[in-house]
Amino acid sequence: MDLILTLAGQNLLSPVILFFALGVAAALARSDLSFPEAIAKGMSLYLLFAIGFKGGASVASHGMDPGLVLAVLGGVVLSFALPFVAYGLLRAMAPRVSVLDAAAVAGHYGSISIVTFVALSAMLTAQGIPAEGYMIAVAAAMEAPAIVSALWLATRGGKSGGTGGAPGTELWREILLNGSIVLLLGSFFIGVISGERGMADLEPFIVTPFKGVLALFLLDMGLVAGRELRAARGVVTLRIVGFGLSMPLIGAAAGLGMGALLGLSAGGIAALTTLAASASYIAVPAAMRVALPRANPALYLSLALGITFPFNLTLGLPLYVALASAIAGG
Amino acid sequence: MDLILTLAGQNLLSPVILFFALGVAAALARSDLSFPEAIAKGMSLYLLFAIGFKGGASVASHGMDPGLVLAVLGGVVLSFALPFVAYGLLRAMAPRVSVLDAAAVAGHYGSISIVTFVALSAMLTAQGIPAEGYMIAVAAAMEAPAIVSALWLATRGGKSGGTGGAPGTELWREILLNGSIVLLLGSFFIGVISGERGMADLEPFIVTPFKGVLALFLLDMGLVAGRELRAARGVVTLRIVGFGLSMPLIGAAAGLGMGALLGLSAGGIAALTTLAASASYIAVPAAMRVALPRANPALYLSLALGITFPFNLTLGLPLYVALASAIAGG
Amino acid sequence: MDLILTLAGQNLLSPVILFFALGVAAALARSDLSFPEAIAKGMSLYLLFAIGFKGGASVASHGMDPGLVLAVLGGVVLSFALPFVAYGLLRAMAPRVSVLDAAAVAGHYGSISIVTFVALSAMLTAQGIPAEGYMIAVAAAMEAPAIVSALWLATRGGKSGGTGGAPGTELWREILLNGSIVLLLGSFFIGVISGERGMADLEPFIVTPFKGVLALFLLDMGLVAGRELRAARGVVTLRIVGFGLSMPLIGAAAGLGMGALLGLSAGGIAALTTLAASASYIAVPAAMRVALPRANPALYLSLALGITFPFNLTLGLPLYVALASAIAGG
Amino acid sequence: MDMKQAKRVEIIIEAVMERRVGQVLTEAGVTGFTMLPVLGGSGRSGHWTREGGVGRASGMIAVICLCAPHRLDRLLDALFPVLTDHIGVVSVTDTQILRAERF
Amino acid sequence: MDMKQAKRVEIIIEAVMERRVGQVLTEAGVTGFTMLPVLGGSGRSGHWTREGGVGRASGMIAVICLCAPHRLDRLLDALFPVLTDHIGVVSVTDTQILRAERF
Amino acid sequence: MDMKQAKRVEIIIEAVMERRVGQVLTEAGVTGFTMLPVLGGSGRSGHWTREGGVGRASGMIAVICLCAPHRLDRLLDALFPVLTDHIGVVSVTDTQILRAERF
Ligand SMILES: Nc1ncnc2c1ncn2[C@@H]1O[C@H](COP(=O)(O)O)[C@@H](O)[C@H]1O
Ligand SMILES: Nc1ncnc2c1ncn2[C@@H]1O[C@H](COP(=O)(O)O)[C@@H](O)[C@H]1O
Ligand SMILES: Nc1ncnc2c1ncn2[C@@H]1O[C@H](COP(=O)(O)O)[C@@H](O)[C@H]1O
Ligand code: NA
Ligand code: NA
Ligand code: NA
Repeated sequence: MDLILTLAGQNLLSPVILFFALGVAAALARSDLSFPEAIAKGMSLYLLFAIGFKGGASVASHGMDPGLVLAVLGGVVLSFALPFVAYGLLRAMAPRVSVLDAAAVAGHYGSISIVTFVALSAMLTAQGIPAEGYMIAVAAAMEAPAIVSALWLATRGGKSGGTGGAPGTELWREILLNGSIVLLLGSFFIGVISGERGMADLEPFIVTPFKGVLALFLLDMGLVAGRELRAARGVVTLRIVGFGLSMPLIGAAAGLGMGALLGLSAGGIAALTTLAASASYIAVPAAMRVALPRANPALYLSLALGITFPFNLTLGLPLYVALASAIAGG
Repeated sequence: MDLILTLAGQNLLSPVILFFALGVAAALARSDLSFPEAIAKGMSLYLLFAIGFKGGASVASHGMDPGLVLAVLGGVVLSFALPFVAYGLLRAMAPRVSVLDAAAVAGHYGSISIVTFVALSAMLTAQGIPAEGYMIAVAAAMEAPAIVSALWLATRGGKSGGTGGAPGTELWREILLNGSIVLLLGSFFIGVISGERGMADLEPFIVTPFKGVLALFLLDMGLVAGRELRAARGVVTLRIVGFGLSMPLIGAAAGLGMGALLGLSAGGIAALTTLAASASYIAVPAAMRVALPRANPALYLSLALGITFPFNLTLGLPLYVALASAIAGG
Repeated sequence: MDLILTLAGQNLLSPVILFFALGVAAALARSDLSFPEAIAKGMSLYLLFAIGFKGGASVASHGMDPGLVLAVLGGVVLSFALPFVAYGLLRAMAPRVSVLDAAAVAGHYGSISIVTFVALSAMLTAQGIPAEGYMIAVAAAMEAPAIVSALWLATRGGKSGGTGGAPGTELWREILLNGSIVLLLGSFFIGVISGERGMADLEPFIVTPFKGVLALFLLDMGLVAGRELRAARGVVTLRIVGFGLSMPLIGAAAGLGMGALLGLSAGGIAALTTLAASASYIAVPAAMRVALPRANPALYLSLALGITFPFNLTLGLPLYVALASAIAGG
Repeated sequence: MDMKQAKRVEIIIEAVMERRVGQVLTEAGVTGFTMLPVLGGSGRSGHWTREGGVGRASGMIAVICLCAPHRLDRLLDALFPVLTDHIGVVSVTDTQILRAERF
Repeated sequence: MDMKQAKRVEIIIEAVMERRVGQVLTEAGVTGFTMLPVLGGSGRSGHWTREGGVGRASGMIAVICLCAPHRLDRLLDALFPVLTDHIGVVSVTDTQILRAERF
Repeated sequence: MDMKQAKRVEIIIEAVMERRVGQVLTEAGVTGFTMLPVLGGSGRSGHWTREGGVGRASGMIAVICLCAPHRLDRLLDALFPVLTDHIGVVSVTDTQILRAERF
């Protein structure tokens, strides 16, 4: 309990989170502070590049661990399964949300938010808690399975998702080869291959200034989340907010259990917990716009970006780290 | 006097200034060297982020100083007052400039150029002259008051500035919450809150590479200033150039006096002097386009960007530092 | 021979090359991984800025060498001469390529690829092989002469290149003052002027993170090269591929000979060899679109970007370094 | 195809006016509009480019608004005060729209 | 000047549909099209902006396609299924093109 | 509203020709023009995109020029030599302009 409070206090006063809060506040106050789209995309490419490579280099220096395959499998199972939980919970808490909208939302919660994962990594580094390097591969593996579940949920009653029936192989190619998965996994494998020598080359670019870039990026994410919050009025009821705050906790519980089952380290459990607790707001929304165009984007974007992301970033992460430490230590 | 010459020599041969000169030369020679708008904006966001945070962190480590409030007040007074001086001087030196144009120009000289301030900070750091961290708050506070004076000057004779009468509360909200003020003050307060621990997190991003980014940014500013200079032919007469070179000196004198009055350190006096001497080319031009659309933007942009900014950067800054050192030491 | 294999092995497993390969693979697999144009341009400005300044600073610390003028002259001769060789070779190997297209391609091979040069510099630094700092001036000097030769080749038979006859002085101004030449030479001279003191200012920005930026940039270049390769089907025959792989070797031989003749160091010879072996894909294509619009851009872009650039980056560079070391040592 | 006559209003105006133009269009009852970035241009007040600039003072944007013909007058009336004294051009073109029920 | 009657089809649609719209247009036999970036906009589903965003889920693009009049019906028929359920507007304007042999 | 008949000339052309097109338009006596960025496109010479590229060799831009009808012929005559051999399309649409005294 003490650890939770300490971590939460430190987290809330860390520049990274304060810049996020600044962004939210500026957007709510309708300041014209904004980042060009190209800069925002550039920073996100940098973060994927850096976090992927660091994970790979860490695997290279600790040796290829047989746990990798199991952890990836565990992550895939979570990603497939969590949408069903999310769907049931949302329909129960907010019965007015249509089947289609609930299925689309569910897909987001099964998948993951890589920025939340990056923020966790920064926190673990600051606390000196190591995590398995291959968790980055787990993150990449968890992006897509949830989309399958969401499409199944949306269409099982014969209700077409819009463009008619099952999405073609073209859509699957796009989802599996989407830029962030390719960059994350590609950097990971390059990290594995080039190992310590490669790390020495890239360290001054991807390790030293990392937290600064993250702070600047979270300022931008705060602006986007704040804008989403302002747009959410009218779409998001109190019940829906309730879902957006409770679903991450349920996902976290599942991640915690799975992490313990797999025998991961404290850092690894925290990572899996965070992945399970987080909701996608890049890959899944784009897939949903193509596959389920009739589902309301305002609903899933408000939930994932406006509610769950800020919650995880501020209160969720310290909680997950504390719980993971308790479980791994026990 | 010796100090002035040494500083001026060092300054003119520093990469930061040489890159600015390269930009001006390339633009005058009509090279197609150019920075994408997104990159230019990204660099300026970085500079605001870094300088704001550093100011705040320095306040945190020196303790909250009662001088802050007084210095902010002093800055606000200067920002309100200088436009009247600028207006009178411009009308006296170049009587053909209309009341409206003179009022618009005057607003720019009361407000501040944050890039000039950043360049001064780099110079002070290089010379090992410390300045009060809260000067960043003074800078933010000096952005807007000059706009009030300019609008008063433009409309007092019943001459409407264009969109008719006093600008609405909407305009004021925009001016006070403009992106650069929000980012500067926000980073400042985050620096104050997160203090040394936060500084340790961000230092490799905001301190170590700072001068390099500044050099690259000033290359871009040189390109913009050179373009402005080329466009200035036809708008800017010799008398107007005279105004653009003498007004910063008058502003500097006012800043110097105010700084001495407030009992600031040598670095702090140099900062206030620089703020008073510099002319806005981001916030005020945008406000003028909205509030005084009939005023000629070519005039105020040429003056602020094409004449006063290069003057301050090359000759002004060493002079202001030398004078401030003399006064504070005396 | 051993050195070649060692260097090639190290090179192919370096993160920089692996990221290039990742980019090529992602583009061939039609992933939507992509960099915003502004970010790509921003990174290339950074690389030019950094490599130019480093060259200049190195000249400053070693003293102005009379060899500079000779080396620049040698480079200019190569740039003028190589297009004739390339033209003859291409017409011989692929007779169906028109005079105009062959002339346009030839211009690219006489000129240089600055990114290949940057990759070489990184390799030399890693191997601890110093090179003359003024090679950067040689690189800049080699950009344009090849264009003259290409235009002469295209028009000597009275065949107009499109817009009719010789291009005007306006075109020459554009070519000689194109952004990359201005930035490269400008940074070089600023490096010479500001010397070690300037280097101390900029080092954390232009030296420490350099390799990381290069890796990220080469990922982008891989994406572009892969896209070019996909588009090349239908334009590029086997004979043309043969030209794209043999011409760099011929250029390299010429560069090697010239470097030995000039008495350059091993690093300097490797640099001149690389410049001669590389083909332009920024400055020359743009000039050709203006001066020889009827020449087929798909042909020269596929060759320079899709074939010769990857070849030089992966196999060419280690070969050139090994040969240069052998010659300089012999 | 179900196509209906409509007007395509294209407004090229200073970027600082972005918010105001949006408000005016919304108040004039149009169903939507789209804003495109502008790289540069030339006019009586000379040549300008967006490259390298950091402020909004000298940029422009292009606003496209498709509207039913009967809404045009109200739209132009509302737009006029915003345009007065501001740099910019407005053109109105006859066009046909798909899915006309949306306008 | 050799000018010929043609249609200017302007499609403002979600960025995620970029590839599909391109395929559809190509399959409908048009000789080409051009895609422009979009900064932001407003419609029945509210206001949106591209600034600061990193994903493609909420961005739009504008596609301009000039085509010979006789190709229009096939183009619109092919486009319709892509548009259904997707956010976007389409307008068709009469225009004249230079170098008509290319279309 | 004071509206007047005019022509909307839209030129989609290689980015390397930006300066020349501007010069030609200015020499042809138009009062102004506006340049928009282009993301990508497709034509007889295949598909291209601006993403990731650093050079100007393969990019395009769109130029919009509103002009009084009587200026059109001179404009097109001046434009023609620039277009010859260059990749690009030109369309001319009838339109109405506000504040016609400016054109
Ligand atoms: N005839 C025109 N056609 C298209 N755009 C124009 C025209 N005239 C002016 N513009 C645009 O409006 C801006 C300001 O025009 P002006 O107020 O004439 O300087 C120019 O920079 C162009 O972007
Ligand atoms: N009448 C219109 N004119 C121009 N663009 C529109 C119009 N209506 C909608 N749009 C564009 O289409 C997007 C989605 O519209 P909607 O589906 O109505 O929310 C808007 O954000 C605009 O970019
Ligand atoms: N019919 C068309 N409509 C709109 N844009 C076109 C059209 N044809 C060509 N373009 C544009 O012009 C570029 C070059 O066309 P092309 O010369 O046919 O390869 C294409 O990439 C498109 O951007
Ligand atoms: Na999840
Ligand atoms: Na001032
Ligand atoms: Na070469």
